[in-house]
Amino acid sequence: MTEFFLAAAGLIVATVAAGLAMILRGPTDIERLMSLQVLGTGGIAALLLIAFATQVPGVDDVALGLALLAPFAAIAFANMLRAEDLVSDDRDTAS
Amino acid sequence: MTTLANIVCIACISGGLFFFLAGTAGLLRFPDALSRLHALAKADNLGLGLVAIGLMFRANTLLVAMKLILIWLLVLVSGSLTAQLIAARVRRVRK
Amino acid sequence: MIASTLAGFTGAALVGLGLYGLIIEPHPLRKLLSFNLVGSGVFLVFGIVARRGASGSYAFDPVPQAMVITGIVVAFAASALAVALILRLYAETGGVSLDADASTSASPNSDASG
Amino acid sequence: MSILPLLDIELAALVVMVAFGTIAARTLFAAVVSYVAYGLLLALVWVRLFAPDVALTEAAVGSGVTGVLLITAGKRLVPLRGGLPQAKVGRGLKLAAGLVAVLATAVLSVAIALLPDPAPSLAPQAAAAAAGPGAGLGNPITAVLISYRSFDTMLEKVVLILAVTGVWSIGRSADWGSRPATLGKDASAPPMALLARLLVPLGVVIGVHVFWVGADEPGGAFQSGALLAAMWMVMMMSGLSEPPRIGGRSVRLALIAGPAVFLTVGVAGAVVADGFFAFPRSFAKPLILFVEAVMVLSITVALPLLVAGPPSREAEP
Repeated sequence: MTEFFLAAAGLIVATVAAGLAMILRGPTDIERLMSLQVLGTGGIAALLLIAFATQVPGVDDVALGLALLAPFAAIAFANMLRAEDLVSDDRDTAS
Repeated sequence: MTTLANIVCIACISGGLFFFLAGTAGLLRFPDALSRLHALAKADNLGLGLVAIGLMFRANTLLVAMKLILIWLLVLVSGSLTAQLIAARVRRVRK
Repeated sequence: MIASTLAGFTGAALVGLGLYGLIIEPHPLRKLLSFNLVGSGVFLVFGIVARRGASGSYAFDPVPQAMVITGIVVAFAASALAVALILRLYAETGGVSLDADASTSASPNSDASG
Repeated sequence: MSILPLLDIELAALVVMVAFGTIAARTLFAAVVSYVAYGLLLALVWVRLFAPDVALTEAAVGSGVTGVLLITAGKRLVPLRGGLPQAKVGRGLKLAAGLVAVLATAVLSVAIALLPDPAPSLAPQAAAAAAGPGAGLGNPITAVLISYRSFDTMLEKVVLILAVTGVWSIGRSADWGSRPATLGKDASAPPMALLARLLVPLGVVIGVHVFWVGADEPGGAFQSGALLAAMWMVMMMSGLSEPPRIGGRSVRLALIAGPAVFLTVGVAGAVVADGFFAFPRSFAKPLILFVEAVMVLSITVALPLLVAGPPSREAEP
């Protein structure tokens, strides 16, 4: 069972990390925000799985903290998106 | 009884894994921002939810089980509302 | 023990990456980001010292671990101060570089003309 | 053959890749998003090092609040877009920088490989300390923070206060006493306000819970203060609240309350009992929790003030 949890955690991390390719690729900041959000959710899932497998105590509170912080960062970034016009990278680097 | 619980646990976590995979694949492959948002919601809601339900079978105390549910609810609420924020932003850009 | 040594090497790699970014990034906020990478790399190296110090009933040596927590908070305080300095520099000179030539060429006036 | 080493290698590789992404990203926004992702992955590594306390601090302060600080600063630098120092980085400098980086990594790696075995450890002393003045706390880290390094903990709070003082002093003299610039410029979106209204009450409960269990389990004053600070910043960013006027007496009082109470209690121990922070064991736990609770208040106020920045007259309506 422990091995299954660890394998599942590894797969989830690998999956959501693949989504991180969007941070570099874009094309716009909206995609970057989305890939961060899926990493946040996957990170919580992986954290819980690892904690249950390796018996680290008190990780449920860490996961609670992460669940609170994911929208915290998202609000800040979404705020940033409304503050300035959504620029695609091309305009940004051309300037 | 424990074997049954184990089987349900493994089934739930595998299901969660599937939704993380599907969500990230959609995020990377779907053509426009709103469809990507739709894919992202699958990973947020079902992926983490199934993992949390699966882990509840292994929770030692009721408190830990309640925290797992709370984590899921937090991600559910914040995920849907940040999706709303992002979608509103996407619509504005399109106009 | 392998896990902790691996994390130590990760920390070493992060210090290297951060140093590189710190030197070549022109944007001051991104320099700051790179600096934070160096910091977290150092914390990671320190963290494995804590993990290796596991003894008795503890899975880690609590003293370095407690210092890492302090370090993270102090690093944040330093970053906040640096951000405030950068923003004031921008408000005063219209640029964000300490290099005299660079800051004049980056001032809003010359920017509008060129 | 366990799967665990594979997971460790995967995490380590990902952390380094995302750190690289932070440096290679084309825009500031992408770099900061990478950095927040990096902090999250690093928190997973910390959990693997059996350091959930550090994991939570890293996720909250190291990645979350620092990310918001930098993205807010980026927003305030927006007029600069296009006016950035465009000094082209020459190939020679890149090569030299790369060399320095590789050298630093190599030296550190060698040092890590040569770490003494068995490792020196302060754990036994810490256990003794946990049985000493910091007694009554089951979490060894909290015990260390509160008693073994009591001065250091206090001085670290002083560092936060010094940073706040520094940030305030950087503002224009004419702006003294006004509010810092707002964090949520056009945050009138109904979903954001709803999110803040749902999130903040839950977050406060979780923050207090993390503080309460911190005595015996992972958690504690730093982590709790960081979570509560994040909740206050959520309110500021969604327009439900504004950064406070920096001249306000209550703000300043909340800032210094932590170290002040800490010192008072410590000195009282020297006067009443037989040494700094020496108290009867039955007294220890409630007293320490009281001091830590005030510390939480100070941290909760200090972090958002650091992010909000110096006072600015433009923030006045």
